[in-house]
Amino acid sequence: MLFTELINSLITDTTQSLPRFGVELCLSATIVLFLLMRLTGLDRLIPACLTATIGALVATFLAYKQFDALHDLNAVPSVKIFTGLLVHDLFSVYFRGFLALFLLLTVALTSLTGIPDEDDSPDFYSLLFGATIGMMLMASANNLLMLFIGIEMTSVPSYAMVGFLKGRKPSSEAALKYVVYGAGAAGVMLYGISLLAGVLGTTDMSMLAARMTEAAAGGSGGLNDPELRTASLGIMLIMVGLAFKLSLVPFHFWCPDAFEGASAEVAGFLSVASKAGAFGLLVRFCLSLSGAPGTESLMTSFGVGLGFIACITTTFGNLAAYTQTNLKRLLAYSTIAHAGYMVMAVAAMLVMANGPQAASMQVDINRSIEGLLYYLVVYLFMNLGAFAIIAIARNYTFSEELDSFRGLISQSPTLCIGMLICMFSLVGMPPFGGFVGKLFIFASAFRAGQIHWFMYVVVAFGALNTVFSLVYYIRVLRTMFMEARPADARPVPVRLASWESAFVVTLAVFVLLLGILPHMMSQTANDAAQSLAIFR
Amino acid sequence: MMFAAQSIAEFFSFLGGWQYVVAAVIHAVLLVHVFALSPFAFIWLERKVSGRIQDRLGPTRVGGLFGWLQSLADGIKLVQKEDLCPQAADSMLFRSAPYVVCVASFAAFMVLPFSHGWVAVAADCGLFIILAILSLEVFGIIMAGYSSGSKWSLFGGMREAAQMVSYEIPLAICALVPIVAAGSLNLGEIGGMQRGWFGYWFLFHDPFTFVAFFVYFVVATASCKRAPFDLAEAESELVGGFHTEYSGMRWSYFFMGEYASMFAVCGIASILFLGGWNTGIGPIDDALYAARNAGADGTGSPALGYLANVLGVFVFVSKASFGVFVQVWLRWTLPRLRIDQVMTTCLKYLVPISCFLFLGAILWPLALVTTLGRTTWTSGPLGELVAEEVRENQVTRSLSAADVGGVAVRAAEGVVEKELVR
Amino acid sequence: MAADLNAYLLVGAVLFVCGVVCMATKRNGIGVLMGVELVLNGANVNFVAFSRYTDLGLDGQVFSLFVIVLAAAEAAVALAIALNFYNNHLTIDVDRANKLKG
Amino acid sequence: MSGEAFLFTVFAAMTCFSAIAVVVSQTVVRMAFWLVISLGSTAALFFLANADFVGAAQLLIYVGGTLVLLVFGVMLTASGPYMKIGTSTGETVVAGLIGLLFLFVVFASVSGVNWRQPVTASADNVATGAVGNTLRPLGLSFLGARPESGVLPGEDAAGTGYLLPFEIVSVHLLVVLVGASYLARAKRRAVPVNQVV
Repeated sequence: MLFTELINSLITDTTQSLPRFGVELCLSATIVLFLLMRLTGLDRLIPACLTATIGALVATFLAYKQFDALHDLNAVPSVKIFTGLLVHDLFSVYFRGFLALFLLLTVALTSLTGIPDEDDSPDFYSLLFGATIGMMLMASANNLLMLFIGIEMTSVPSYAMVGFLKGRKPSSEAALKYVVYGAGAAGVMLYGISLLAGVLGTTDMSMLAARMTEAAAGGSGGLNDPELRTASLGIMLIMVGLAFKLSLVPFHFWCPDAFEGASAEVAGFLSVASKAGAFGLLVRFCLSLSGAPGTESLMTSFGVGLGFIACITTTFGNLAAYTQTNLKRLLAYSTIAHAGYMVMAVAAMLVMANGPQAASMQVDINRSIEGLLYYLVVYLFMNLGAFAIIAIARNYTFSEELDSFRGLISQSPTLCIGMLICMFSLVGMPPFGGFVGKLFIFASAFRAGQIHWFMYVVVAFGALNTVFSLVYYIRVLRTMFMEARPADARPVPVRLASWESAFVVTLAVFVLLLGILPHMMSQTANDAAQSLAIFR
Repeated sequence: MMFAAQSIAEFFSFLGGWQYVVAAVIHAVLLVHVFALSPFAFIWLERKVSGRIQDRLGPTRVGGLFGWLQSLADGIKLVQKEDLCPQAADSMLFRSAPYVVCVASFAAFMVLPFSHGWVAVAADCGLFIILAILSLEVFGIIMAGYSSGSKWSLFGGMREAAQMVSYEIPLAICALVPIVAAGSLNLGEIGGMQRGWFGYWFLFHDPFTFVAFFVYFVVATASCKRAPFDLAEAESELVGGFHTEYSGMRWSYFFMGEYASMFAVCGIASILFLGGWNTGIGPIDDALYAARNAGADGTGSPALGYLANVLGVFVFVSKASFGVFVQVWLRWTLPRLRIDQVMTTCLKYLVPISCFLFLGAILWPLALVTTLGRTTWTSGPLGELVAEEVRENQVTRSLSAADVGGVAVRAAEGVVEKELVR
Repeated sequence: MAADLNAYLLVGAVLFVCGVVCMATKRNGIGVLMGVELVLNGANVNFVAFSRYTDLGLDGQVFSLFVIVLAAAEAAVALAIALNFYNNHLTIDVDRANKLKG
Repeated sequence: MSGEAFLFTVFAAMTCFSAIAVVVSQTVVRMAFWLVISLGSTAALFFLANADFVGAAQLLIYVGGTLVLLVFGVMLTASGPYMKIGTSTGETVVAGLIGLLFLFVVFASVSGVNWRQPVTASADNVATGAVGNTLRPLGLSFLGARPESGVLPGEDAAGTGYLLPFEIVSVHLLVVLVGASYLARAKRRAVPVNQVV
């Protein structure tokens, strides 16, 4: 190929890719804007939270436009951009929109509670935006390099955000633990990537399945085959890294510490967004490996293993949450449990996609991804709601212990009702969004039970855990509603007509809506899941 | 395989498999001599120059009127001294630190060409490697400072590390300014491009390289921890800095390392900006070039080509030595800066200036293309090279884009390094 | 081939294992970070070796370059956090980080 | 034994030996010293594997940058001279045994693999034909162009260009710089004197 041709094709590719990368570009531009504004002294006139809000709004709008464009019937549903490094399909746009919306909500929350004070807010928002770009890359990665870069771009700013309250001992301790474990997990994961890429001779994720087949050819197809054995070693090490990001047992230990040490806003961001990005990546990674002839039994056992880990994680998270007295810590364990529920969907997907009738079960595979995507959206609203209420109350009581919430109903009923809705949704009570999400996931896991019996066990564990979890969520609600407010407790006067209440009410309304009218979101989630099938 | 000593190895090709070993031994012997002797010469130079600047005579006794043998006498004295290791020191690190410094400075000569093809390793990213190796020196100094178990040493080591690491950034960026013009990181190629009248030297290639040379020289002085940037060993405040506790030969290793890296950075400067081994007089250079080529391809006498290269070495060493002389001159003329002033100079002035120069150097060919229709304002070897590329590939300077890759990686690293100082 | 792929991979595996052991046993926060550097380096050795001996080609070298840059960024943040921890606790012993429990 | 194999053995032994020394050392500065040796000889291995640019980058960024940063960290957090935070012997032995086991597993599976010979010429002699000269192809791939690709079956003719990661990493470095400098600098507001340590 002539050099000029090469350059021309490069220019074409880049100009076609850039508009599809608009959301990330917008976020990057906002980061640069923070720096420039500080350089020119403009940040004294325009507060950073305003810039951040505008940046996040524009990003959300751009994501919405992409969404619209892809829903157009004539549009190409799924293209690779940047010479195959990323995939632009409804799935990645779904995550982009999700993350941009979440970013907007987090910025709104932080400007309400004022946790990064005026001086530090440009730094804080730079970190927040940078981490969000990383998550978006994770959800649209089509190359092992982008997978690693996405993980790093998400984690490294997160470490700094956890330690953002740098004068406080718990915060610095949490950050140290998080960074030490996180860096270790990233290193282990990278070693796994090197093994996998070396055995399969490619870093392109859409070629992994084909290369797996080639590697399996001529062997027994199991772990006796050295190629497959090395590849599965690599996959397992990569899974360790992802499991760390998802805080699955036994890689969960950082999560409660990091959440307790970080401010509630940061904890809320980490619990939802970084999990969402990691789930996007997990789905893409698992799908890129499944369906390769000759490796079905291997991948099915990976799916079953994932299901097993999901059971352990959910049970552990729920049991450990019982004894917690710190609300953030309690919610951290609840986050662990919820990650377990969501992994059940991925396990079901993996089992079904590698089953004997994978082709005829395409609808069910899509349903399982749909369940995951739906649950993520619900989880956004309910978990952010819970963390937001903690953050708002903390600004009055200076404490995040459960005791400081005693009898809160007498002083700020809005917060309490909001907490009630979020908690019931977290349990999975019928009229709320959490119920629908769990239903989707359990249904698809049940369907996967036809392929492998273990998935029935997974469903049973999921159902049992839902009952378990009721107890500690109810305990929080009982403290807030039933007990009397101690006389010496600091008052929490949050009126109904205040920005704080408006924020909480908005989130609660969405949780309710998602429970009552599931088809609004589930159709979109299903479309996103369908678009995944194209590059397989 | 990169450990191929091109010219000497080929010369000994009749030895069969052992040619590389012989070549390596010859290189090692040559290099050791150069390194052992050049500090002696430079130390003598330093004493004489400082004497003249302070209106003294400098050494006059040992070895005749000019004190030729003063350095040798000093060397014998140092060898005789007792090799001390303080009780509070971490002895393993304390003892090995001077070697780290020495090895780092001397290993840089592995890729520094002294004349056309006279280089131990003709690496394609030679400049990058040489900068990388020079950056290792700082580690020995930190080790020396920390392991001495003395607060003066620790202070000196810390200052030194902060200074060297931050001055590496403008050093690398300035070194990249002529690289943008040359489109190659291969030091041998870069030297060859500047053949002909001295107007073809990269110093005069465009205004940005002209300024970059002076910035480079200042930064190089600082990164060799020479006055006025010698905070690490500021005698008035830190006794002797990181080498307070050292004596005898180990102490002198630090100085051999320092003089070697002074010579190395000046050598880089002369290759990048001052035409390397080219004399700067058109007809002579062309004649030498022809002689070298004829010697190499067998059409002419190999001895003549060899002589041409010897002359090249002479020119190169003179240019580099002049650079060293200027550094000595500066040391005895300018007052020492304060540590915060040193850092401010680097981060607030030199880094932005060098970034600006770099940007300008990238835009310069573009500006020339739009106004003059060609990418260099002179012809000469570089101009011909570019024109040839354009004819063959229909590409305008696109190949130098490859080097922009290296630039940006380096720049990215620079960003990280800046944190050290904050 | 003079030094074949398996020899490189063995070096990579040794670096990796040393790094993991270092991370597991060191109680000094910065010591743990050094273990991480070893692990990353083990992966890098693998990438470069694969880039020479297998179809991975140039991709392996590109990968290792990015790893080097990302590791530098990670180390910068990790050290800033370690310094912050030290300023608050006056120690860098990871086992003293025991305020957060439950 | 050829020269290359000899050099490989020397540097590989140095790398492994100093990596083990990192684990065994008790003081942090010695660990850092051994780490420098280990990473430096790894750079030499990179040169031997015809990856000159990666080797030089390793020296410059890793050894000359990251490790210096680590040593700075060691110095700034040392509460006394040659601070030792020892590990218990039992812990080290157990970890070492598990490590050995893992090493065995990795190596047993890796050494059994029948590595496919590359279909294309490996990275050494793409584009320019010179050995160890991956500078141009690397630079071009960072721009997004891959002149040497498209030879393997099923591979995109355009090849995977790395323009996007190259640019996005700079955003990442910017963010990280902001974060690290925030954490490392003193709070801008006045702090009561007795709380300053």
